[in-house]
Amino acid sequence: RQLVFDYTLQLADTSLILSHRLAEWCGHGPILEQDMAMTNISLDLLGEARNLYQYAAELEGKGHTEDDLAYLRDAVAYKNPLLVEQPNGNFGDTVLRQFIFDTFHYFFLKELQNSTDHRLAAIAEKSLKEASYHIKWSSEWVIRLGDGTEESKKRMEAAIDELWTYSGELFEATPTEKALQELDIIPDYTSIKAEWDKHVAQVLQEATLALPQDQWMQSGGKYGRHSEHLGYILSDLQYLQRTYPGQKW
Amino acid sequence: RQLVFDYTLQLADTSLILSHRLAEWCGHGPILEQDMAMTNISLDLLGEARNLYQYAAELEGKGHTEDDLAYLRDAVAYKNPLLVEQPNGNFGDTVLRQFIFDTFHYFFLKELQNSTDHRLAAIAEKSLKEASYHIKWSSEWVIRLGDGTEESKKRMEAAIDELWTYSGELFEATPTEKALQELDIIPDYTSIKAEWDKHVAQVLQEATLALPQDQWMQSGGKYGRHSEHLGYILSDLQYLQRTYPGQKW
Amino acid sequence: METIVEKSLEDIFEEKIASEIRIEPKDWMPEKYRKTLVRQISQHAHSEIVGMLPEGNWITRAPSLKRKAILLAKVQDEAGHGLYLYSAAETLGTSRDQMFEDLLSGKAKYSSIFNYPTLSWADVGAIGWLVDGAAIMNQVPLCRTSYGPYARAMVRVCKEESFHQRQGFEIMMTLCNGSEEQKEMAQEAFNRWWWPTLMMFGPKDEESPNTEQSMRWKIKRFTNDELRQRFVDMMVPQAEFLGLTVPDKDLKWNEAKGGYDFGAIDWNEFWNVVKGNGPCNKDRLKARNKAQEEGAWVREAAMAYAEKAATREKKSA
Amino acid sequence: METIVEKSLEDIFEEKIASEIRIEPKDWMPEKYRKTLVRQISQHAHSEIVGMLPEGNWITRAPSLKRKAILLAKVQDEAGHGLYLYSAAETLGTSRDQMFEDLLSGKAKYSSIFNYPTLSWADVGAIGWLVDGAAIMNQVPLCRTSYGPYARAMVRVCKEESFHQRQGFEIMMTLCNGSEEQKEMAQEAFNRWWWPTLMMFGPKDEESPNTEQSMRWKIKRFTNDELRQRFVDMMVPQAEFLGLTVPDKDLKWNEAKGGYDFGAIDWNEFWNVVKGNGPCNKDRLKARNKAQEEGAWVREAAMAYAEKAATREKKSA
Repeated sequence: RQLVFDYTLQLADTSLILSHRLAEWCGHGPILEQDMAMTNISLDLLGEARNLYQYAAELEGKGHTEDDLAYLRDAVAYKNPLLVEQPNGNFGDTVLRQFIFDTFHYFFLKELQNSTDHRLAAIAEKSLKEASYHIKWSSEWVIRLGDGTEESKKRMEAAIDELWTYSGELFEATPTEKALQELDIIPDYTSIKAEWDKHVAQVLQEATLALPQDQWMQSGGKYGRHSEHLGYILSDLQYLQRTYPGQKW
Repeated sequence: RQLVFDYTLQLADTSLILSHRLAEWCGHGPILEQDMAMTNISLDLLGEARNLYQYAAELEGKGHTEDDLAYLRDAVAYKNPLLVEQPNGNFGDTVLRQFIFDTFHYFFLKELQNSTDHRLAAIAEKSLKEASYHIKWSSEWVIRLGDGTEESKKRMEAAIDELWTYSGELFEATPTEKALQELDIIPDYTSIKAEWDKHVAQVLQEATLALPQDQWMQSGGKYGRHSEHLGYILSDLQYLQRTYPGQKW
Repeated sequence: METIVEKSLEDIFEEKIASEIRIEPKDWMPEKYRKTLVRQISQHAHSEIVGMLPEGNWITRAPSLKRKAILLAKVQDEAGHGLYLYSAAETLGTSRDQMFEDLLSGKAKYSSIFNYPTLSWADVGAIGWLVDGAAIMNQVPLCRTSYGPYARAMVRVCKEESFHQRQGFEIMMTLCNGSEEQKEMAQEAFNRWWWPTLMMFGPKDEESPNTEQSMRWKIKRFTNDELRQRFVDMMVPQAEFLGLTVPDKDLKWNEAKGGYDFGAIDWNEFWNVVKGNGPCNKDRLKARNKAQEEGAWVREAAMAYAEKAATREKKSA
Repeated sequence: METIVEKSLEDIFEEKIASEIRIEPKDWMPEKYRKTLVRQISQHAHSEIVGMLPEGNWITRAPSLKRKAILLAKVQDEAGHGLYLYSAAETLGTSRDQMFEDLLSGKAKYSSIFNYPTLSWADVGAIGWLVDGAAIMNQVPLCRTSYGPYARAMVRVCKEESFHQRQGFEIMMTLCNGSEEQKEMAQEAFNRWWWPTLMMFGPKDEESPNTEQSMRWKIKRFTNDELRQRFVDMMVPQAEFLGLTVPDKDLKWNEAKGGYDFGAIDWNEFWNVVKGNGPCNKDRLKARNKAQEEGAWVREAAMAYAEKAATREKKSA
């Protein structure tokens, strides 16, 4: 139960922080339609995060709400992987960050549907529909920008150079994750990694972008060892709850 | 007493917010020596703000500390003029913001030394020494950048275009200020404005920059009607005090 | 010969207007009708797009996950409204790119209300309640406007707007039923937004030269002052219900006219903001210009890719 | 002939070293001595400059006005140390610009400790207490280093550093005497910084090939392992005093050697961070490169103005 709680929180943090980053684009996108698309994905992830926080609050059984869990924990208590807290950069950076995540997310949710934890399975099933739209959106944009102009290709190469190092952590199981994998509550990452590799290779090829070489992978986020970016996200995110504690909004 | 409290707080907010903006440069300046110079000015203003908050806390007489006043008021309670909360922009923007403020600050403190409020007079006297260094620094940089390269001139022109509109508020007396002027607690702004005009004209001429035409002046900050920038400053500034209320640091 | 045809076209047009038949894109219409519509619709579209910014300013700081979701969805709806409206204007022969350019250069206007800053969370409530409320008051009659695509776009817009207004009212209600600090926050926001909202209905009738023609063409259905009066009459009881004080000491019920008398509007402020001197005019245009400039490479790449893809398809066909 | 002169110069140099007489800029010195010094001093200078970033990350979020002032002043001192050290290195014939370029291109190194992120306010305390503590341990002996300008710079640096260390200790003490949350914050920071701090003394003696020569030249006065042992022996009691647990289950007092035995250092991590794979290597260089690029126009303008001013002066003279 503690394990499921910890892990559910980790998933919730992941969706919330990525949703938050995408929401930063709202009103500032390069094309009106894509502004709306990013907000859509942001909303989907926010919805997923809320479902997960609600479940986590129940598992915890201390009468906390989804908002308590999201708004009253400091940076080191957050357990999202480093990838999702990386700054938006330019649109290409955002697209690539999304592509790395969406591909993982899609194949992961597909497996999580079979979880012996029925609640997680149900959340996965619900989110999968959305995730299949996300992976489509970000794959198409990787292709479009990779195989677009010379400038857009260069930017995508720079984005890969910048963000690839955060892809490994998604598949690196923490002790909590390992324990849950043994209990069949969450899927093994090996097969997901294989599917991820395949899809990513395919898309990059179509995008005329080189598949990066094996390289050093950053990790730490799942253990609460974040980049310096997360603190600033939280000081905005939590500002009102912290400033006026215990109020209804 | 209430008037002096309100006004002292307004002065304190002004110095604190400008100090905060300058501190954002620390470690990111264009030249090591100027990085240090900006930090110096930031420290001077922070020191002035602390003296003022301490005095305000005494005037208020509710047992609040300098930190309570700085860290526990929300944006609309802050009374700094709009100028000081404007984003740093590039180094030229920062220099010009500083030049507009320093020139006011210097001539203002000179007069405030004669305040019938001895505490304000003492704080003014103490800060004046520093302010005379500030006005020298920013005037010299306006000249250097205005009469430097074509690019630097263009950037200074853009900075003037951007920031001039916030200069008027410094000299616009609120009802509180008018009342205090009648009590000889604070100086009349007319003579200060004349000295400001003279120094500014001189420096801009030497900088080969055109003196801006009369134009619309933004105001509102002294009434708590700020730009959208202040909220973000405060969510960082106040984050720890808000997150862990009532602790010693 | 041509004059005769033109005349009869104009007669047909006038007849349609008179008998409340919608004008459609392919119909003949007077050049001034077309221009008036393009100006009004694009201005309306720009307002939606620029209007994303003040509320968007609170997305990262919304006080609960639920409020954050609602706000995000609302701002997204505004982008959607912008899209409908640009499409409606495009049926009149002006491209979205052209309209965008006019917005970014400052040539085209947008609603001045969005040149005021959002300074607290209560502003998000106040905008939903007051600004969307005023917008609906303006827009509901536009669902019956004489130009078909515009009228149809407005039907969709109005449906969503009234939803937004309820959400805004709900935020205000929550604050007004909350702590002392929250009530103050709500009142303070109300004080700042009340007068600018009244200005949203535009200048007084006697200073609104286009109104008459627009009403004859049934583009507009009510005058500015009529709509403003209706708005005040609707909002004052709502403010009372919330326990908020309307920041107008001259406000009082006028039994004779069956409506409220209210204080003088500061038209200097209005014209000043229209001229570009509002607190946020510069920031708003800067934000839009930045988005446009930084997005240029994306639009170019998308176009280049589409061309390549089309060529490839042709070859393989 | 020349060989003889050279030899005698080398003899003089060696004699000075032997009798603890400082080498000064104009003195003859072996090329390798010069190179070693330039590398070490510039690396040290770069560490001060890059070291501004992790602590600077908390300036806008410092928890009280007093702490904010202290932190600002501290980070400013680091810039000052950078300046002294660049000047000392310049006496050896390498320009600051050149050294900067080597830093920005990634060619020159800086202390790996600054490639770790600051994640909580306690990190500011931990850096002051541990990292500055380790720096002092390294630097105090350098006040007696054989190259004059370096030794004199270090005297000034060390004075300020020990002040910083006290401030860091004070932050930790305040947290450890504070609420449960604050204590946890302090412990959590301690856990993250302890091992990287031990790595600051450099590789084990047997894997530090330059140490021997540097010691012979009296650039270095103690080996890496000697300094590391001293540091552990000094810090463990301080941690106990603060009520913090050293995150090393193998740590225990060794009566025989009169010092602590401690667990194995993860040298993989060390070399990995040195190679550029630390959590913040990229961010640090990016921040410095950004400052440099965005400041280029300022430096050019200052130069152009100085030239103009000089010309004007000449003319008027």
